[in-house]
Amino acid sequence: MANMNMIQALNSALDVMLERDPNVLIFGEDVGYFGGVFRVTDKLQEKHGITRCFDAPISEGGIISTAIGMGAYGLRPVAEIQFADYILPAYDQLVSEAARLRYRSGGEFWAPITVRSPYGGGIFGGQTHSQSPEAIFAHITGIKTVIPSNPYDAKGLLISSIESDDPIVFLEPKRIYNGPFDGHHDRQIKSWANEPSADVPEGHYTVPLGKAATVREGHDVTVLAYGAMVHVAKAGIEESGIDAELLDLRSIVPLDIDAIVASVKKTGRCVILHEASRYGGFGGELSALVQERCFYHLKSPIGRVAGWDTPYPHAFEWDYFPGPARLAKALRQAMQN
Amino acid sequence: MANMNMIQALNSALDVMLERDPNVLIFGEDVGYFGGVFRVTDKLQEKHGITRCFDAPISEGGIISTAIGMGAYGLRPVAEIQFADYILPAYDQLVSEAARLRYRSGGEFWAPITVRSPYGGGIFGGQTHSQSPEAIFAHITGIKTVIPSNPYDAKGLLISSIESDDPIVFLEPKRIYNGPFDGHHDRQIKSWANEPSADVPEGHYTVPLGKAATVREGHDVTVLAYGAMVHVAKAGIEESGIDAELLDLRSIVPLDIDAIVASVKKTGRCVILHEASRYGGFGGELSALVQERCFYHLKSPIGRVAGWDTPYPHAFEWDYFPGPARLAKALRQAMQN
Amino acid sequence: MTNSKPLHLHVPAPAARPGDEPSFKHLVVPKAGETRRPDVAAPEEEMRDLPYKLVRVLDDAGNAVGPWNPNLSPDVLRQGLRAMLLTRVFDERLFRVHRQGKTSFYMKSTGEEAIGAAQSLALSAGDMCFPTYRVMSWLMAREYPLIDMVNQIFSNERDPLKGRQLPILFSARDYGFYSLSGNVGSRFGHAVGWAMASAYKGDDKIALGYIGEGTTAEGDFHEALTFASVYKAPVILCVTNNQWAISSYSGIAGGEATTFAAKALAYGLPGLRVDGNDFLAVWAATQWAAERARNNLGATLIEFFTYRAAGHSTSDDPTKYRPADEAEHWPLGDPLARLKEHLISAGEWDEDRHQALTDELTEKVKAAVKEAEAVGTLGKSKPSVREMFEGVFSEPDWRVIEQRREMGI
Amino acid sequence: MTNSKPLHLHVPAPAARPGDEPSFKHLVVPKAGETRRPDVAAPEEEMRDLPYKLVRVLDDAGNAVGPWNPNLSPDVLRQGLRAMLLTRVFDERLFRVHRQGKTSFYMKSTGEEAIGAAQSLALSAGDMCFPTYRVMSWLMAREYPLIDMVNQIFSNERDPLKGRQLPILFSARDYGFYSLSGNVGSRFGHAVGWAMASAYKGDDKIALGYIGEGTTAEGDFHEALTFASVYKAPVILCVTNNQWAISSYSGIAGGEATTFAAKALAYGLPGLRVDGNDFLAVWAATQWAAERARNNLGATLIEFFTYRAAGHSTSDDPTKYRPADEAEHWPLGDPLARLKEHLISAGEWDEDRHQALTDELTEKVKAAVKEAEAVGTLGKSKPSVREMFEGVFSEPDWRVIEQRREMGI
Ligand SMILES: Cc1ncc(C[n+]2csc(CCOP(=O)(O)OP(=O)(O)O)c2C)c(N)n1
Ligand SMILES: Cc1ncc(C[n+]2csc(CCOP(=O)(O)OP(=O)(O)O)c2C)c(N)n1
Ligand SMILES: [Mg+2]
Ligand SMILES: [Mg+2]
Repeated sequence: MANMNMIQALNSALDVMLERDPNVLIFGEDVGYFGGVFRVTDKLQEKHGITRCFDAPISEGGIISTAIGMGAYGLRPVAEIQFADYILPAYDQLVSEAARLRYRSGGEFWAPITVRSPYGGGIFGGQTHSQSPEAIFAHITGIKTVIPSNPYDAKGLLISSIESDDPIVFLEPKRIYNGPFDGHHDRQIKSWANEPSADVPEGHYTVPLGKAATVREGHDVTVLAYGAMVHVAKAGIEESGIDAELLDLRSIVPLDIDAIVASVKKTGRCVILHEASRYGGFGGELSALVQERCFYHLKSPIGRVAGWDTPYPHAFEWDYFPGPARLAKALRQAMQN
Repeated sequence: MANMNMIQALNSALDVMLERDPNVLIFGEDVGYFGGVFRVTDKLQEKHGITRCFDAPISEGGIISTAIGMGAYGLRPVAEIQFADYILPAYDQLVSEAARLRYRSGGEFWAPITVRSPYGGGIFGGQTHSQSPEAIFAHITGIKTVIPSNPYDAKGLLISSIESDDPIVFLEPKRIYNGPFDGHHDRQIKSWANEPSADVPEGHYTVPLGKAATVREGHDVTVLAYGAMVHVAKAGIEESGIDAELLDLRSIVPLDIDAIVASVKKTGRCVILHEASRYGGFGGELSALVQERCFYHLKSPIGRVAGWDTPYPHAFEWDYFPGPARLAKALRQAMQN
Repeated sequence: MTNSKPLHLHVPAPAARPGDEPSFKHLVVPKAGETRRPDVAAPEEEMRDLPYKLVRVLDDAGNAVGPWNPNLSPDVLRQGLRAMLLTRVFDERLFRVHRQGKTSFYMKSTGEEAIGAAQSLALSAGDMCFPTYRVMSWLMAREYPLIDMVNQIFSNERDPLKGRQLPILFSARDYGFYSLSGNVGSRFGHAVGWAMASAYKGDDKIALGYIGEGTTAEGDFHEALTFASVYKAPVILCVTNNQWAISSYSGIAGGEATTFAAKALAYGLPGLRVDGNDFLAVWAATQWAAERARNNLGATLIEFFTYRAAGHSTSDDPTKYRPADEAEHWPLGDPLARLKEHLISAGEWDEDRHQALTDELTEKVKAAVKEAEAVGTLGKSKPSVREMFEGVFSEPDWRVIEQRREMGI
Repeated sequence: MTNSKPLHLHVPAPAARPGDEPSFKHLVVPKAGETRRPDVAAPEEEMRDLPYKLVRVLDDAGNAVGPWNPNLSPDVLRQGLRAMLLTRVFDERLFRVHRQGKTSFYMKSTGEEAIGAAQSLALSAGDMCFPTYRVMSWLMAREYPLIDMVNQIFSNERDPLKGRQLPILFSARDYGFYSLSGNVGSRFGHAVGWAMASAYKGDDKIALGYIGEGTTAEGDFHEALTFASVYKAPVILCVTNNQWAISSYSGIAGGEATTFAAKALAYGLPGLRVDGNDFLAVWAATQWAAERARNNLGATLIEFFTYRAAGHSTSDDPTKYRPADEAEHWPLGDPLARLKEHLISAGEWDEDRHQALTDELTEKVKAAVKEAEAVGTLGKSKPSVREMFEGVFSEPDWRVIEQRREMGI
């Protein structure tokens, strides 16, 4: 057991898997000698050799395409896309190829690839270093989308992802790499050091895909969140003074529908929180599912708190970011009705 | 006024715009001499000259990228993507560039481009000639998504799209190019000839973006649909015997939220119908919006009828396709509760 | 500098359209045997002339000449001939079967049969090709069961792809044939990744990727070549330049400006331009490139210069966009006729044996179609609808389980 | 053929890493004046040697020599020097300003200032460049107001881009400078489309696109060049090969196998390889390519061979991945020093005037920073939050109207 921040936990997951499985290899822009712009692959090339962890051309489509070919051969490549905003040039490869290979080939070929990518805002990265693209993957049949919210889960989910025989988009909320940021950008920065979830086993372990975590039990309203928003939700719930139950979804495909339904049936209220802009975001799907399955238990409208329907704006980061105050307001609204 | 099928109506819109505005030009794969694989650009090269309507390399990214540059110069290019399944290689250009150019440049540059593309199933096209990708555009701030359901609208909406200063994805439901297919694949094929909406003015007219059409008035439940599904909805409603109100959304961005809310408040029930697979589809957003705005008017859960959460399967086209029987069942369900 | 002259936009157009005389006058066709064959280990800078030449072995009289002559045994040549002929016969029959409404779609590879056939035979069983829809002769050469092909084309109960895929978009792992899809181009880079994986593992398998000349315009093409070059992947990347991409001629893909083999120069790779209608030239070029790959010398780009003699697919009528008799004017002839002539002139074949083979293969195809028809044609038979819900992931999740239940199956 | 030898995966690595001696021994640097200058209308096949040469005008003694000498007037040279110096001074200052926490991000173009400066001056006012973040000297040469730059960098109330964009991702339409974005590569094809539009209209404007050598691996690069070639677009496409892409050296982008100029050959376009640290060579190559474009002869690809002397951005420390003193060993020197030396040796400049100019520009930059600081630095001042909701579409729709209301603004 060691105390790890999220970067260290992810690095440890990769290290463990490189050690255990010769079919695991890592590539992506700047991941080799340099160890990645966020240091997630730090020292892995040095330790495991240049063919196990190496730099790729600036070509996201090429990276995913190459990874799929490797996966079809029998490897388990882990590809890094430097920022999730830059996954888009590889979208066709992910959707038309990775997601569909097993199905269309009648099971002859498949692509057990893991595509890691830092995503989300809160670092003054401007429009193209801040976006949250999970909705455009959640809609795609054949791809799983995993989003950890703390070091322990990050390592366990990443190992599960690498070991999975399905293609996985693994989105890392970059704002919480170094600490559990709760949306209060004007307060002292917290580190992971004192969080229980920063106690991470050094060896191999897994956190299963498709199982939500109940971060906080409560009676009055269910909050659904994932990634950095789990911490924002905690703060928002606290500030609202409302006894909310908080679920960390951990993966949005597969989704832990049973946990969601059980919680909303218990509380009778639901608020969904995500960073991505609202319209057409994954919150719509969650809202629809909850409504379909819990209609007769609902005491008030399901709320959605999300980024505004604008591109991610540099100077207005904190106006755009769905922080705790916005969640608290939605919780109060949910309780009023 | 002439009797036109949807292909002729679209062709007429392009013809009218080429005639009226020297800044309009058309390009795409096989659209030039050949007139397009679905004949939508038939004779336009011959009539208007090779630089007004020409073939492009097989490079969807290049097509959209080129169109954006032309748009920034001041032209109004209309690009055809041969099948909507093949828009994906251009997804980054549409999202990161076309959709964001005006915003990020503080209004200095913008991309008044129209991207036409046949979409949807029902023609035994298999996985990659059948998909409905509207949800991955609806989520993108800065792009409009327009989907006509009949010849009159097709022409009027396409002219509005070309004249718009915003980038537009214009999805053409290919199954109804030649007739108003209602999902009964085992019945005699209908042509547009006898439909009122096939009476199309030969000259210039517009149908505004963002205005839904009430296809059928009703009291008991609201059905939301677009594209080919409007006709399936008509059939499904008829077969259910339920007095449903049917809205043809015509564009999903901008969305006619007022019409939707007014109708659901009136009927107290809602069923959403689309061809795309359900999970993460645009139906989720519609369901969430309706629920948020009409919660206290809802008498039963909002239903969603959609493609299954599988890739589009060749042999199982009619098992996959959300036909009238599936809608009728959902309507009855909505009424039971 | 003043900007004064008005600019104008250039849009390439082919030499002939319907109603015009077919014209291939602009083509320079070098003599067979003329192009030199460098050592596989020669440095790239000594091979920069090759993309502008044409590797040809069979001369106009049907003789195999020059440094690229692979000196194949008559048995191997007959094997190739058989694969090509089988492809042609199969195409003819299945095209008609489509006309009869028994399936939704079909595509022929008429005029291009030498490519897949020679490469399939020239490479090893463990190697993998990443096909386009126009190299079915690869499968024919490796004796993939015809019945499986026809069942797939009918999407019937015995379809090996379980009804999920458009006709002819085969997958045949054991035959070194990677899963096809409707999207053109998007598997070209998989060939490179697969080859890199073999190198990474220290294995000895190499990969071969195909792409149409029209599709070289996709970003996928460039990305695949970039990775192949950077990591010296043991892969052979082939452009089948059949002059047409549905209705647009090769000039719309850049063929007006240079050869497709010249694209190799962008990546510091050797680029061969090869007569694709010459079974022996295809073989020799493949062998040369394979030797490079197997010796850790990296990737090779090959342009196969050929002609799509039939329509693009069952969905188009080629006489609408090119002269109806253009195919007959193609200066490099028919690959099947040329190989046949070569074998005959070598005394290893004759018209009678050819007729007998044609009859045999026609019967084989007929029998396969009949057998598949007995199972059922499109819409008359299909795999269990359960198959629609299987294979989305390695294990089904609650969504497909629920939805299957909703359908009552 | 038997598959016997084990394969192995090749991963390129640079000649030197931190702790190693910097090494540029592998570089062949031809003498200034050595490379021939073909007629702009020469057929492409006669220019296929150019991508492997290096266009250089300034020799080691600072003299302008050879056929590419553009024979510029001293006034123009001083204008160029000024733009380059201003860029350098601005970079130094704003980099420090970032260290002080006054903005979120900054990027320098140290060592590459000749490129944007010469091209900006060589082209016409109506032409448009499609920049990368490393050609700010284009704006400096056209005297874009420094205050607007700093306000943008601070995202303050007067930011011309209304707070929406990351620092230095400028847009300056009136200065022939297209909107930048964080994504690399995705505007390269816009240059081609813009140029095609000019040709379509019969106008006389041409476009210039920039891309980093690392970014040439993107599909966008290939697609842009394909369209430029097919439609003979009046565009100049430039690869700034500064040897590094964040931490990865040019070999990871294909530079181990060939030159970036050689990528032109794939498209049948002329490819020039040019000393990017030589103001005169940059100018001459640009002029040559512009003449081609203006005469409907089509596109040109130019590789500017240069060196990124500073870190990639404020987010990285280059000594972590390359020798700390590598820049000092760059064999093509510093572009600013070389132009200065040329002017001095021509008797058109001296150290005193240089010092005076440096002082003047330093003051100008200081003043602009001060003025912008008075408006406010990042987080201390910003445009009205309404601006967040504007400009998503040409007209706001109900969503942003409602959301603005929800925020109470
Ligand atoms: C990504 C994508 N874009 C467009 C199409 C439509 N399409 C199918 S085949 C084809 C032409 C391909 O031409 P070429 O690459 O020359 O191959 P050929 O058919 O000549 O063998 C086109 C445009 C497609 N299938 N996929
Ligand atoms: C599409 C995309 N992928 C990755 C990145 C991250 N990134 C920013 S700059 C850069 C390196 C670019 O190198 P190069 O093209 O050589 O340009 P240079 O910085 O050297 O001028 C990378 C990988 C990005 N901004 N956009
Ligand atoms: Mg072709
Ligand atoms: Mg660089």
